[in-house]
Amino acid sequence: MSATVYQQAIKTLAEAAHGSGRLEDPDGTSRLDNPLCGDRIDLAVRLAGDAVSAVGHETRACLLCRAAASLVGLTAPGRSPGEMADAAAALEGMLTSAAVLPPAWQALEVFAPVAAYPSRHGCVLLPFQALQAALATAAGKR
Amino acid sequence: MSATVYQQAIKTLAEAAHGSGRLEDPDGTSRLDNPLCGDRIDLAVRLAGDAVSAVGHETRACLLCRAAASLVGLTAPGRSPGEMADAAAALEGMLTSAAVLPPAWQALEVFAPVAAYPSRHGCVLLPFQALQAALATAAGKR
Amino acid sequence: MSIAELRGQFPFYATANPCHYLDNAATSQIHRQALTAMAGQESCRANVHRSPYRLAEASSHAYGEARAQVARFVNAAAADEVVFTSGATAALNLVAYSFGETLQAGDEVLISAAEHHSNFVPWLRLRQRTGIRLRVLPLLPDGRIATASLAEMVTERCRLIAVTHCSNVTGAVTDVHAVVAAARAVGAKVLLDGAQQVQHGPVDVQKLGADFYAFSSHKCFGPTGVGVLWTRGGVLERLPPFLTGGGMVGLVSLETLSFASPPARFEAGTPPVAQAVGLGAAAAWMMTLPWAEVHRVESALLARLLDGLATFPTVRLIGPADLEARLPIVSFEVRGIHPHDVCQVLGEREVALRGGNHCAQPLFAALGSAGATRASIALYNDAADVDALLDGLEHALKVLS
Amino acid sequence: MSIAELRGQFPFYATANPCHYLDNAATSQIHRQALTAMAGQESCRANVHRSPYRLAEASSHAYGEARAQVARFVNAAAADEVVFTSGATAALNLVAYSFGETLQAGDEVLISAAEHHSNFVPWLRLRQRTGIRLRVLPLLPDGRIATASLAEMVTERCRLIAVTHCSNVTGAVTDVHAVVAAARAVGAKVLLDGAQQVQHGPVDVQKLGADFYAFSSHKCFGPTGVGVLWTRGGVLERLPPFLTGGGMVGLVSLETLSFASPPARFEAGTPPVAQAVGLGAAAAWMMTLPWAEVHRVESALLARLLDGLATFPTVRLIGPADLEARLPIVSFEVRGIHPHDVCQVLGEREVALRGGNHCAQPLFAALGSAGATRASIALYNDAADVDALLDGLEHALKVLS
Ligand SMILES: Cc1ncc(COP(=O)(O)O)c(C=O)c1O
Ligand SMILES: Cc1ncc(COP(=O)(O)O)c(C=O)c1O
Repeated sequence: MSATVYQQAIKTLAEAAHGSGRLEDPDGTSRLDNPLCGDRIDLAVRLAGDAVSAVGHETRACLLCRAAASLVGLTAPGRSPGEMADAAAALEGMLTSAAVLPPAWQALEVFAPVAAYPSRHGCVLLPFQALQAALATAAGKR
Repeated sequence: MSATVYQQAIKTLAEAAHGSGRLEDPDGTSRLDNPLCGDRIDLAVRLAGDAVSAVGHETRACLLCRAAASLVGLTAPGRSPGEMADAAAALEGMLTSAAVLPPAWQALEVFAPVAAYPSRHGCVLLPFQALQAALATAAGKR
Repeated sequence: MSIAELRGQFPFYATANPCHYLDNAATSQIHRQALTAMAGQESCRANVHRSPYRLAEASSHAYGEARAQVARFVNAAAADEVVFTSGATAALNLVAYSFGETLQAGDEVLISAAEHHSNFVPWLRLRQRTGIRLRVLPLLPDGRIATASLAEMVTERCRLIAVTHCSNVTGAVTDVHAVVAAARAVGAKVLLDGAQQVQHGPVDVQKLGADFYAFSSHKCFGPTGVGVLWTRGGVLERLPPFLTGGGMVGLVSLETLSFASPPARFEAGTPPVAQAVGLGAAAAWMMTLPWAEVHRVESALLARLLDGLATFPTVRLIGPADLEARLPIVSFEVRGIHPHDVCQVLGEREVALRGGNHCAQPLFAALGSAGATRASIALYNDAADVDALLDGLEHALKVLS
Repeated sequence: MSIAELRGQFPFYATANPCHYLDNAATSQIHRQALTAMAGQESCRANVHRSPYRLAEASSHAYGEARAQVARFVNAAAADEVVFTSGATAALNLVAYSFGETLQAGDEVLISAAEHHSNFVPWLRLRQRTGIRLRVLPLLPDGRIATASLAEMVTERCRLIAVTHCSNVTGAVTDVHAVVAAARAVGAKVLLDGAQQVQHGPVDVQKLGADFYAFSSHKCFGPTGVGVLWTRGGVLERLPPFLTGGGMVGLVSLETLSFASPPARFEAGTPPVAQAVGLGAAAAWMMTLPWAEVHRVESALLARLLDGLATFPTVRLIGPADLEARLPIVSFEVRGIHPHDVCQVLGEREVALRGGNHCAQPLFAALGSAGATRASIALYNDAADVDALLDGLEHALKVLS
């Protein structure tokens, strides 16, 4: 098996918890559960023009999931829904088929060791999926 | 495996079909099916005092079952329900646990090779069970 | 393809005393790779409910790989269309309970008189529970399902046509095209019981056009204890679960209950992991075979058997006498002689046959037969097996009459 | 009894790289004899639906012998009280569907908050179908079922008390005597979920006094794909079938339907023959063990683990802290650290644990926990396994905080 999953960068991300907290007046929201672990993420998003302007999430989950949620909180503001969809796809590609990350998403590299543990892929993907789901409800409202 | 099952004695018994046919004014009746093979026996019994006075059976079944029904038709008249219960027990003992037959029931010896084929035990036992069942309905009426 | 080569891959033929095994419709012998894969998975195992240690990841992976192998075997559009069950019977019950729960009194389910009890009794029971109307397609004299009757038997209330792909008694292969067309015309779904089909070659569920396809591992060279329900993508999503328990839920409390997505929703509890892995290996092996050649060999044996039986004046075939749209499953009556007696005498000569009504009482009732002797051929059988049967039958006629 | 000797009997410990396997409550490793018996049965097989050729007689015999071995293992009064299912989940569903069919709206089923989803969700579903009232026995703070509440929760309408024999989370063993007494007082039946009990020694169903007893083979050193429902003699005779199909019927037609006697009535289709034979071998092997000695060894490991965990100030045990009436299944929380992260770090050190809610959401809700890490001990574990866990936990605390 590959390098250890819990690198300092992941712990730092999780601790920083970028974007954590409740967001007022969201344009879109989502709640995703992972019943196997009892994990849950509530995520809200606000848009300005064609880009995400703010993200707020409440994440009760493992370190990996919290780190991923933090990365979403850090990177989503200022980016378009399409760019964030690319991020989710790049992450999934890296985890499941060792795909090379695009230059714009090198930040996802910290999760590379998780590829060796398919049972944890869901933990890392959950916040990205929650963002997609929230963006979808926002799009639905327009 | 032991000697062949289809000895001449069995074929002779089956062909003789002792006791086959419908019995008028029966004291007890039974119908037993073996759904696995589609076999069926209808058996009727009349009693005189404490003994069987007549047996009638209609048997749609394999050679082994017909031979056993014939043996029931041959041996039951004149014998008590208790004696016929002994016969059934002796037969089952011989088939399943190689028990030695009592002197009174040496006639069951023809079925000895069937012991090697548990899937056929039911064929041989069915007529004896049908007799027991018919005797039980007769006892119930008294 | 040489039969001897194939035989060498079956542990059965390496045993001291293999018989002329012609009871393949009851169960096939297991392929070496299926046995090895199953034993390997069992030797060193973890549960598949996703834990992050090496052994658990390996078990989950192997189980997922088995699903992918089976999906390829039936040409499913996606691996998640494959649900592992404990057998064909369990797969058929799954549909009867789960899809059945979406039906109402007066809705119609159409089956045929050729069905195995496993695709007959679940619908009788559903009728008892919910008041559906159960209609039964009749048979032609040679045992084929009379698909010409579809026109009159498929009504607007028809919700499902559930028929066998191939009969376990007559070997007749159903005209699936006609069945699917009739179902589509009224928006009904189609379930095919493939228990007797897949051992004679991979199927293409997309081409067949059915919605459900069920089969058992132990009849297609895999282990006992596992079976498959394939379902067209999107259909399972709208169905309630059948068995419930660990691994198939979302949230559980006395007040709330939600379910996982398919296939998990339909795989309650610890699945037959090692058996699925064994079946996956069997399916993968089957994918490597030259099937045109296998069919040629099987058909030649079938012809040899039918020709041989035709020389016995007291033998009556139950099923198609030609070689068209049929598989090498051959049932026959011998006038005046009970099937169990035939099987017994043949069994004493090491020819393995099966006698009785073969879990198909309605078929025997429809064809006016009290039971039959059945020989069923698989890809490892050879002419010696067929000849032993024919010789043995001649002997049986002498012994028994 | 030496552990090294026992280990030698498990193929797992002969593999290149066995880990510290402490996920036995999810699945145990398979015993050599179970694997050999299963493989032997598969290598040379026939179906068990009674045909008179050598191979079929042998399969039927082996399957019957497996039933007898399991019957002896639970001390059943007769072999026919044992029904083979595809697992504990299937066994529990069998009762919920079949016995459930005899219940009416307003009848009560009493379960507990300690149940595994497999003995919780089937009853939720039965409630949806039939309107039974489902009542739930509360838990004591240490996770034991509060049997003192039986008095108030068992009413005249109670038809069944269905509880786990041992919790898969806390290891707490239920006071069966109290449960059975409460049920008998109102004429209710008792179902015990023995999935976590039987791997720690044969049970005596007659002494326990329950009516139904369910367990899985793969948790007690047997193959995957098979389980057991034992039922007190006479009870099954009065119950309708659950799965239907081949082998369990009497007469079948569109108008008539009758069923075979138990156990056949509850074993529709081809059973998991080879898996049952493997389980039979596992059960027979277990019968030869010196269980007092095994318990002593398991309890010593349990004590070592509990003592070790007690030295971590941030660790909170979910379950009884004493050694009384509990088995060596140990769940714990680590303050501020998620169970999956604990399991991940330990997994990287080859210690196999499981984290999450362990298919027991109601238990975690009742105990106010979001999830736990679980270590579960079997008879082949040793002090090195426990120590690897404790060392690894220390390491995990460093890595993760
Ligand atoms: C046509 C058909 N359907 C269903 C079944 C049931 O399969 P299983 O007994 O493996 O569940 C059989 C097996 O005999 C069959 O031949
Ligand atoms: C207490 C308990 N009951 C039932 C089950 C279900 O067993 P299976 O998954 O083998 O069907 C389990 C397995 O996790 C269990 O621990």
